[in-house]
Amino acid sequence: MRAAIVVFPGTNRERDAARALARAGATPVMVWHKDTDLPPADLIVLPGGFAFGDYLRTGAIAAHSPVMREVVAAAGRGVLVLGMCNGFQILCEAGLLPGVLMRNTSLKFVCRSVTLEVAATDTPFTRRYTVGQTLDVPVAHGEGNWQGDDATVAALEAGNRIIFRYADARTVNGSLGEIAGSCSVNRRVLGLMPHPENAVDPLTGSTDGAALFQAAVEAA
Amino acid sequence: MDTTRPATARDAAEFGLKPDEWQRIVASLDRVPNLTELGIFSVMWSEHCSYKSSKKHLMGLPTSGPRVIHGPGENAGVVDIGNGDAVVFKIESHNHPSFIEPYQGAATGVGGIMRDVFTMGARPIANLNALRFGDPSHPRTKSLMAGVVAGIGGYGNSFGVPTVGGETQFHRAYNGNILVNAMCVGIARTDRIFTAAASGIGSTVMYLGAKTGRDGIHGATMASAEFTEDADAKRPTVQVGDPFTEKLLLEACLELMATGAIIAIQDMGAAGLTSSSVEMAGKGGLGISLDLSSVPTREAGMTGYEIMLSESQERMLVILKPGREAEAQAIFGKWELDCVAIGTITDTGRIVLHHGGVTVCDLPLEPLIHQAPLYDRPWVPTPPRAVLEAGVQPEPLLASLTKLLSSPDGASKRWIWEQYDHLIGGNTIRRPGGDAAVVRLDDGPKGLAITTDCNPHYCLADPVLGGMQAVAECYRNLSAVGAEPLALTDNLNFGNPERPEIMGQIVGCLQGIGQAALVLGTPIVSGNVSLYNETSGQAILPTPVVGAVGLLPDVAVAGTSALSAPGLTLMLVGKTSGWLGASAYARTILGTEDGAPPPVDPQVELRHGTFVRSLVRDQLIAAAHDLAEGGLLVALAEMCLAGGMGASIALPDGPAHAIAFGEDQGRYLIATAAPDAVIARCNGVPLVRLGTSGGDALTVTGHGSTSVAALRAAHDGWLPAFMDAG
Amino acid sequence: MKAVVIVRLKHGVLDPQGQATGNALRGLGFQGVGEVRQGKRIEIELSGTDKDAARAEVDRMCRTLLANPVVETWSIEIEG
Amino acid sequence: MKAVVIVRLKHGVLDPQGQATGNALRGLGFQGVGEVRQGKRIEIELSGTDKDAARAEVDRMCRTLLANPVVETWSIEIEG
Ligand SMILES: Nc1ncnc2c1ncn2[C@@H]1O[C@H](COP(=O)(O)OP(=O)(O)O)[C@@H](O)[C@H]1O
Ligand SMILES: [Mg+2]
Repeated sequence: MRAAIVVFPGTNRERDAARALARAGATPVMVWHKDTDLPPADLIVLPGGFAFGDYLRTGAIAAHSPVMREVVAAAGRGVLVLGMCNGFQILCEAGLLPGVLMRNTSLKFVCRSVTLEVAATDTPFTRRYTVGQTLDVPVAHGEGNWQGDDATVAALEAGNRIIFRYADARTVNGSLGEIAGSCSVNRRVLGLMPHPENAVDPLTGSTDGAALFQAAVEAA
Repeated sequence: MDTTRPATARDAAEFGLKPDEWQRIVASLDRVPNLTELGIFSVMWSEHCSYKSSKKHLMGLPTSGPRVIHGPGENAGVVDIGNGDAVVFKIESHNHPSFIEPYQGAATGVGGIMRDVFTMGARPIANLNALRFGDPSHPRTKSLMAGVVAGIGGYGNSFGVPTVGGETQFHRAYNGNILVNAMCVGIARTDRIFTAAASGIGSTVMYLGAKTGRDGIHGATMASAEFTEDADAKRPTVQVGDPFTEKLLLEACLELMATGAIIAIQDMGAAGLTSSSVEMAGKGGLGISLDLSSVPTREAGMTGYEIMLSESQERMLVILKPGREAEAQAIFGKWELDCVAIGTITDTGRIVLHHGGVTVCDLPLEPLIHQAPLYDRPWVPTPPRAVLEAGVQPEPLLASLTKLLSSPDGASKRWIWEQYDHLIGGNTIRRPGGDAAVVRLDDGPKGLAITTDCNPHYCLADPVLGGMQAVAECYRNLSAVGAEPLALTDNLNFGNPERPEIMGQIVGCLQGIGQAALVLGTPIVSGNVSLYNETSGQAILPTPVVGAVGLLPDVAVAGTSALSAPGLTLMLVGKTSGWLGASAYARTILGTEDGAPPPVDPQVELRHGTFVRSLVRDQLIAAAHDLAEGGLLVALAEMCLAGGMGASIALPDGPAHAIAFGEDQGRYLIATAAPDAVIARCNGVPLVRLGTSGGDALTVTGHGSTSVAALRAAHDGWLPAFMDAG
Repeated sequence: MKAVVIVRLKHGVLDPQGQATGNALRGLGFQGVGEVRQGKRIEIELSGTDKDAARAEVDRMCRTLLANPVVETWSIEIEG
Repeated sequence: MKAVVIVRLKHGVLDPQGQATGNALRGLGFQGVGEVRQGKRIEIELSGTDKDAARAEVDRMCRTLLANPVVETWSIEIEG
């Protein structure tokens, strides 16, 4: 299974993503944002970081970079796309997923383990989980506060497209409905704020994120 | 303003040079320098670049050892960790800029120290920060802390290096002068370490990175009336950092280093292009000629003086092998950074600067580098203090425990480190909140343990002992996670060295650091001196922060302070006499900062540390924690909190409050499922059985019990409540 | 020529930053501080001299990059 | 009453945000884009009716919280 990891200037969790994918049996290749010809891939990953400095608005400049046209086209063909943290922000700015990610209500960057509830398992990424299962996965972001208007939320709910919700006692970032991740209508584009790629190794804490990569590898 | 006009004694005074220093410059040149040249002298002869007050005493530090590849004098220290890998690290202060503009001051401090590390060819893998703020009730403390923490996080998080540890303390002595010390640790290959010494007459000097603006052009000139013709054009004293550019600079530099095209490289830190060019040519025993008109600038009309003294961030100077310029330009072009030839290496022994066809500076390097005045400043030793008697216990033991855990210094710093991305890289094996942080090397199983420590109260009471204790506490933190202590870096934060009692603190602390480092086999391989930390005659507490790095052969057996299983035997390693002088208990409960601090015996530290390390490595213990501020009971509570597990103990004999909270040195608390095996190994190391783990409360025989949940509320609650309160 | 773009959050969109600023001002003892909202002001140097053309062009910039139409509105002024 | 505060970076202070935005605009093919600088616009609802008093008060807010005089300048408009 070939996974293409798109690297923008400012991307900084590409190696974490590559390691998680390799552990799950994929062969990750890094793709520099200027290479507008995406190599053939079964899975495209937009990793964490602060593409283009996250200046102006998080994800905004990256979302309008040439490689993203390729990503949008590939998504249209049904290629699996996974955006984690900054990747999720870019997917929202690029219009592949609905809503926006705003400053955390605390106005502070937050890095800690959170309890993540799996809200839907009928995606290629979450098939190995059960609905309602809780995962121990870290977050690390300053702008993970998901917001959308009533119609957007209604559409997500009607389509069972909210995939992860925070299930912590204290709110992580103020997201509407504690939304932590959502998917596209065809369920093949997934974006989430937490970092499952940092939860694949028993020595660093949790391994609850590993099943997400395994499922994606199987599905691709 | 004409920066090529001859300078005067008055200019020299405005640039912060003493009258005798001005005389010395004129004598060494045999002429009067022009204003640009004077500016270059003033920064090269500044305390920051020349170490003129501290050098004499720094010479006494042990700096070499079998593993040391580069000691002090390079951008960062380099230590061999086997298999062709080297650890590269250094700590540096950004105290004053952080007080003026906490976010940018702290952020650029982090940016600067990371550049020091990657300039040597290393990829940064961990950051730490040692912070000191004023009294919590001081009106500026809250906003300074919020800004500093946001700035450290803002830069490190974006750049993509985990910030894994540090320390944070409060005291009124820092009200007008906070301390922000940042440490960076990187990994390089031993056969690909880069230094600053130029070679190759005729080689090209390239300028890399961000453009030069009028940032931070040195303080003394700010006040100069000549610079304020236009109010709106007032030079910004504070540099603004751009982690995005720095991340690109890192990747571009590492890529260029891999090509073998580089002869020497030096970042532009404090004193910017001046110190980088002078040092590169000077270290190589050569000369340098630069055309300042080629330097990429952010604003039009910058003078040579401004270009040389600008402290704009994210810039590097590099000397390339002949004919490799195009290669460098291609790499930097890909990363969208400037890469411009600005001069050549010469054999003249001089620094010659041209600007717009005019020679604006022509100085011999020798006096700039080697003739800075070295001061043997008068100093007086700190008078010894009397031992503080334990007296009667003023309140129940567990009430004091709760107070200590929720005191500003004792409270959890979670509010801080949760704003730092401490997980990026996927190699953080021990997160902040325990003893040393542990970070795995990419391919494992090796890892590094890293910590910073200093107890300024001890340093104030007894500088020699305080210096020793800072090293000893680092040693304990590393040993508690099973790491072999390798080497140290230090950040010497003091007041005005022209005052003999302050100079006495500097001399004493350095003596203590040196003595302990020698016995413990941990040479000092890099460091930074920050003097004149005073406002209106009020000096900070002497704060020689020590940063330490240790090696773990296999991170899978890294120790932990978390008590997470019931039924373990708790044992105390080391002797307890109940020493309360200068302790957290004395400050918080007895209301006194007085008393002599506990003695430190580096030989004892060595023996006890080696013992605990061997227990961790052989997996004979389930948890270990060193005893520091707050003593035995605070350490036990921290272990309970880290693992979410209770414990029951009986205190050794003696006045209960002194035994529970005294800060006798050389001690650890360990938890083991195999107490007999531990005892069998102790070989004379004092060991006392205290009790067992289990339940959901901490119980001290004869003194009652308190739930771990209540302790957690106290420990975790103070800082967020403090910051959130209007 | 210079364009000044003001980007503001749409009415009804939560503004955590403005809220926090308001709280901080009240915390500092400033009286009578009501709602606070924070927006961006972007100055763009432009070559060319045709103001109407510039305005149309800057409007395109806003639509494609400078603002997120899902949550933000913008206004444009062309100077000099 | 409402105060509108514009906070801008002083001339000469690095504006990485503005720089990145300028590069992105040029990258998207917008012609003639020169320097881009980004500032903040803060709207504050105020009770009271004395405009001069309000202006002085908001100036104090800028000095203490809304701006950092070391690197930023500000201007204030009082509306309605
Ligand atoms: N500014 C900070 N940044 C990151 N971690 C911090 C900071 N301040 C404190 N910590 C973390 O909190 C924990 C306790 O610190 P400290 O009280 O100095 O411990 P110790 O006495 O064991 O050295 C450590 O793990 C430390 O890394
Ligand atoms: Mg410590």
